[in-house]
Amino acid sequence: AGSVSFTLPEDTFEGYNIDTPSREVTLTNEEAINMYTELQRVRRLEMAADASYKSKLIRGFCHLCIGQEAVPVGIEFAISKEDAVITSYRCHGFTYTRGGTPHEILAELMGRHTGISKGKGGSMHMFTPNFFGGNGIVGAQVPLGAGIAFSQKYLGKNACTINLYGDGAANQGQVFETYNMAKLWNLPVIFVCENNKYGMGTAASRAAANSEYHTRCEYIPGIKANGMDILAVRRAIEYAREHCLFGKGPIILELSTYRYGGHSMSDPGTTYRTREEVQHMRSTRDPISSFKMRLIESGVATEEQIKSIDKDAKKMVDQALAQAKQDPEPPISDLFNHVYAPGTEVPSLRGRVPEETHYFNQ
Amino acid sequence: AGSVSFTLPEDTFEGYNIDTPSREVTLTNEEAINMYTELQRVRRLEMAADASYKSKLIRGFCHLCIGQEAVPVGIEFAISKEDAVITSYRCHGFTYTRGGTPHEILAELMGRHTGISKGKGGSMHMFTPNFFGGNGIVGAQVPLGAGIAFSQKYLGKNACTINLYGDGAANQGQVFETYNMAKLWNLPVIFVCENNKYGMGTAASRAAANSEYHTRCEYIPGIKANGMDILAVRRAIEYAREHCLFGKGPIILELSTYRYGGHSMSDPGTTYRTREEVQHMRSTRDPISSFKMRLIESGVATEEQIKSIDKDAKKMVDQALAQAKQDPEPPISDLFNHVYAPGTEVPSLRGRVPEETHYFNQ
Amino acid sequence: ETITVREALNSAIDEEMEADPKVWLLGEEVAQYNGAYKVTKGLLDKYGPDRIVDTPITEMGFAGIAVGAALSGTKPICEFMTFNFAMQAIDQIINSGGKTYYMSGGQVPCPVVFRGPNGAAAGVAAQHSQDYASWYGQIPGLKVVSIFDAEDAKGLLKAAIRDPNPVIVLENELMYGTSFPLTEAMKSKDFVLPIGKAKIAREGKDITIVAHSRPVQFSLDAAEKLAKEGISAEVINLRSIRPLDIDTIIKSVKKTNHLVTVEQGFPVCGMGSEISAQIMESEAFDYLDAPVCRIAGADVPMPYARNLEDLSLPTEETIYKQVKRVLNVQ
Amino acid sequence: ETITVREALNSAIDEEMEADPKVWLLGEEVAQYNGAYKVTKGLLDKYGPDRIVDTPITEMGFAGIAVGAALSGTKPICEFMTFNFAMQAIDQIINSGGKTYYMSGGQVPCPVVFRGPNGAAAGVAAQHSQDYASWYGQIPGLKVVSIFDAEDAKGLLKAAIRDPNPVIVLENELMYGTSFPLTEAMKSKDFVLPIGKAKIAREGKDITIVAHSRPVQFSLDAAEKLAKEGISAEVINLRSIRPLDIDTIIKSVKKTNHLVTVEQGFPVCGMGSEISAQIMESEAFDYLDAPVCRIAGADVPMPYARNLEDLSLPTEETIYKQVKRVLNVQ
Ligand SMILES: Cc1ncc(C[n+]2csc(CCOP(=O)(O)OP(=O)(O)O)c2C)c(N)n1
Ligand SMILES: Cc1ncc(C[n+]2csc(CCOP(=O)(O)OP(=O)(O)O)c2C)c(N)n1
Ligand SMILES: [Mg+2]
Ligand SMILES: [Mg+2]
Repeated sequence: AGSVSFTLPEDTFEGYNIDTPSREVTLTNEEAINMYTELQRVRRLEMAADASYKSKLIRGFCHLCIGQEAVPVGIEFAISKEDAVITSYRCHGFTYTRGGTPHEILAELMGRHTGISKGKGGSMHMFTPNFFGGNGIVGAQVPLGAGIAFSQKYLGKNACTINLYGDGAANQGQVFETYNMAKLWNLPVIFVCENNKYGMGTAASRAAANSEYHTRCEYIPGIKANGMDILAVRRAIEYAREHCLFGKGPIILELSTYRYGGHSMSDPGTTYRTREEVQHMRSTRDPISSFKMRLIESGVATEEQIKSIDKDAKKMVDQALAQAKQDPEPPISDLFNHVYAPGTEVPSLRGRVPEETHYFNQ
Repeated sequence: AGSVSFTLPEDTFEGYNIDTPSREVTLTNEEAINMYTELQRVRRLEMAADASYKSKLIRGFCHLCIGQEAVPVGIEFAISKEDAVITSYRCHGFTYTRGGTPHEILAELMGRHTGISKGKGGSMHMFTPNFFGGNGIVGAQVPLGAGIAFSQKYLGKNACTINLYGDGAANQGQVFETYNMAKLWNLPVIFVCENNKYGMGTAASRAAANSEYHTRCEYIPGIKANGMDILAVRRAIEYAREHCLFGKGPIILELSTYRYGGHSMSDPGTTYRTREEVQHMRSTRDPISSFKMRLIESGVATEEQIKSIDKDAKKMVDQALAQAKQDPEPPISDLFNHVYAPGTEVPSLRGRVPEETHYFNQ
Repeated sequence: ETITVREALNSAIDEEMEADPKVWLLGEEVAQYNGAYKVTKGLLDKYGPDRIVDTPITEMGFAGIAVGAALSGTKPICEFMTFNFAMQAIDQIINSGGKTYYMSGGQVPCPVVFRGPNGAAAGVAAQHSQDYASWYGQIPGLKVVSIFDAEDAKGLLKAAIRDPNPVIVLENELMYGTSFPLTEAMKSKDFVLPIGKAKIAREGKDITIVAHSRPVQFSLDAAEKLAKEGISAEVINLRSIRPLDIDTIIKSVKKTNHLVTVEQGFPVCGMGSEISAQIMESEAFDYLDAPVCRIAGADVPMPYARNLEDLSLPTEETIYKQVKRVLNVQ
Repeated sequence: ETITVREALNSAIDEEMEADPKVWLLGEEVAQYNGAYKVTKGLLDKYGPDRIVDTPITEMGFAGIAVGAALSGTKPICEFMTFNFAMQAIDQIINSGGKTYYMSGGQVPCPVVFRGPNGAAAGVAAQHSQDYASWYGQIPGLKVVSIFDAEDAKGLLKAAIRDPNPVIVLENELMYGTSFPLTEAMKSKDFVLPIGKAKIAREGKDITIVAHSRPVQFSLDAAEKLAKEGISAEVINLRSIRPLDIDTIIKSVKKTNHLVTVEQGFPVCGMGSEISAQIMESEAFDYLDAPVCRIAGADVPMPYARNLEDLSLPTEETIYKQVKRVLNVQ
């Protein structure tokens, strides 16, 4: 198990009221391969979701992270299982990196009982231990994330919370309210603005008077990092995590990234940006191909090995998909479950009509 | 009608991403006398409110601005009647400077039909043309103020909006949302943080990670001014108003001021700050006595003239008070009026019981 | 000739903007993107960015800006991408928008319109499926309408824009693409429907079904099916949530002696509850041959899985069955 | 021996904080100032600033923080200075607090308590007087209680803190200073009242009066007065808004054959509407000798002037008169 070192490009980080992390990165070959594998799996997962949506196996809103894979994967390689993560509806990648299996995720997307939320949450609402969703209301996860950090601090855990939100969400007032309390209370929270340049059809600069998201809080230091480079993401998070765990309070990261697809499945994603722009990002900045090149160039892996990883990833996801398709829907009895914790239910919950009322034995 | 010049002290202004206003102030003797007169009237008005509350003629919440008089009066001498003002529940002073009479204000406080809101709003909800209240929910007036500025711009008016909020309110998320839209849309709005050092019982620094309120938005310039000095307030607003009217967009002012009394009538105002602190502000920073000294020292007015102004102010308010006390309550028929605009009412509004239902003829 | 609900909403806005230069529109994706659901298509091109204003995703802020603008001489139409997101702004809608006119003793009117899709779409789970009709309907100072078809869309939205009070216009995403007849009346630039009047969408004599929004369609479908079995159901499209046109319901119940209410919202303190209570208080009570039957969304957060979602929302079948139960027929 | 509602609330919090180190409290002025209404008096001294946390005036943010903390292993009590201000935070309360457990398929519980004064105080006008019982009561995933006396205060708040679900505790500012008997039972550290059970506050046989919060007192006073005229009114203190203890009401109505509901909130889609509708759907319906009578706040934003305010809120007199009207006696 050898190791490999990279020097990240000079423009990888920008600091705001704080030094930038070191650009020298060393990782074991095994780590490097794992990182690549995870990137590939996330992409395959999202491609499977895309295809399943198009064949009407998935319904409603469905937000993919194709192009943004370096963010969930890079983060996971920088934190411990004790750390917490919370994000918006664009959550499949994080659900996977935080321990959800492709099968559980795809089954959820298809509304199956084996889904990670038992089919009750769908695309936008997935959870694992120390992953707090999957939240559908823009901005709402940000105070929640600070609350999780509050618990961590309160319980004396040596852990922090990665609190993700989009460039669009970054304008929400509750984000600023949270900055303030996080600073006043010195919470171990890493605010991460995943800047994919658009909030739905609105370019970041049309929605934000200051679209340098790492500089949006004058009393919290910030770092901008290249979110298309998994090593940059990992390094930035490691650096921010240390800041938090040393009791230095909150820090803001901006990860510049890009979504290749539309905002959700109903958005072609081509009316507010040019095809050239998308093509350019894909061909020059892709987090997977660029990391692949690094691995090959540094001799960590051969083209062959990479191909086999890719194939395995595809196979893993295909199997998960096949299984999910066969899984059953939730039982009808689940309609009234999970409204209240077992044993503390209300005596009854009404259905659409009185006869459909469900009674809990108490 | 002579005129008089003052050089304001060096520490009067602080700038953030903008030059500070000139500290040379010239005003006509008449203006100077008028300013003093208005200061004195606002104080007398608030003292009358205080006394009336204590004798149970006023009920509910009642927030006085004693100590902060230079803010409403200084602002009014810097703007035109076409400009708009909006503030929080601490609104008696502004209601007066914006054209409400002491009688209308005191009558409102006593819930009389002759009150400025016909007795329906009370202490927190008073309005005059181009004065938009009198708003009870902390922070809520700030987006409203930007909306007023939007109308001004939309209608092509040569006017701006003075958008006031407290140091406590300054932490509200909607304030930051409003900063952003005001800047994106280049609205003619002057954000004015009336920093009286406390939000209820909470010292500014305990509620705000950055309590330099003029520096809280990185993309909007700010000026801090001595809010206990009416000339500083006036000059700062004049300067900010020009900024707005020249189409340069929003600007933030912080006016450092101090309330002598409690937050509202039920707060003694002495548990979270020392009596010495209050006494010190009263004796060294009082906006009225300091301006009085200026007038006397510069020869604009004699001690005698000042005394007579004071006496007149007291008399004016006393008469208003006497009249308000005699005024009738609103007619019972007013209960259901002003829910909807006349002629567009709903057919009926229910009272507490069906028999009390009010029917509108349509 | 037909027109979709979407087109009807679009033309309502277009006509009112043309007629009154004080009317402008703001919201997320309303301008360059032509609306998340394309309701505002073409309006940016026609009216320019001063009147069709894209906002950041800051509901509390821009709803407050809309209210402030309405207090000061312009007439904003504030689009919420859905009313679920308006919960972030509800303090501004109610405390600033709904109460200022009263608190000012009638001096400061607030002619603002808040509009957008309300209630459940399909497969969007709990946070994106709430029906707010009864919440807004509770608030004095607001008027509230709920749109079913293209006629409602055109007539009620135009009425809302002209109304000097704050009006909430509840639309339904799943109806946007549905076509309805375009009548001659609807073509007039002065086609407005009175806020506060329900519409008898189908006459009948055996039972009254009251619904609003998409369930009106289910009710009409159920009525059609019932007709085949000789049951004549009268279907009332509420149209107005506040004021509630209880008179039309009373009149109908006096004729049919039976009442079923249908809504997609949660059952507790819903529109059905209010209608039931008002009927009990009214003279119609003595005409009832069976208790009022409320059909509503199930009392659970909206589940994602289709089979559970299906059980959470009333359908034609639910209505059909309840009518037969109420009438006590097989 | 007596205890005020304020003291009962205080001791409920104190005891639960002592018993469970995961319980903490946040809100505006709760710590150094000892609470805007002094409910949290002494708790900072006893538990220190890590567990009694003063917040800035940022309701949406700190309610979200409370929910996030509850999702992740601690048990916050979130005080709103009044529930009027919670409207800024209602998206967090409902969409994050009330729905996550369901959306996660039962994996992520949210043991948070939101509490504070609800409804009208005295002379504070429209923006500070709203009653939110029916709004919160509508939402599946939440439990909601409304406190009348010291027993309720102690027993329901303790139950709320122990409950693994999000619970809304509606208090009443004007009742904080009122003294009630301190019973032996109440002195136990394990004195909890079951959420979901109403209390028969006074037994009677001629008519049932259902109320919650301060109107329970008016109802008791009215019952007292009625008793002098030979009318025996049963007074039910609802205590729980969600779940609603309809069984207790049904049972009472079957005995008394008459029902009056009393609340301070707006009438439309209020608790009275829901109770009336449920009674109509229940077997109690056949026992009713008169329609259910709803007494509620007037359908207007709360006016400031005392004479108008007086007409906006039910009193002992209102109840007294309605009872006689319903019973058809002079
Ligand atoms: C409060 C709220 N308003 C609007 C929406 C609708 N909406 C969902 S995602 C989105 C865009 C968010 O953009 P961004 O924060 O940049 O995240 P991204 O989708 O790019 O990951 C909008 C407007 C919502 N879910 N919640
Ligand atoms: C949203 C909201 N939360 C809480 C309150 C209660 N409250 C009224 S005034 C106030 C303090 C505000 O302080 P600041 O903004 O500094 O203004 P000041 O009273 O000092 O003028 C609070 C907490 C409210 N009215 N609205
Ligand atoms: Mg984005
Ligand atoms: Mg202050």
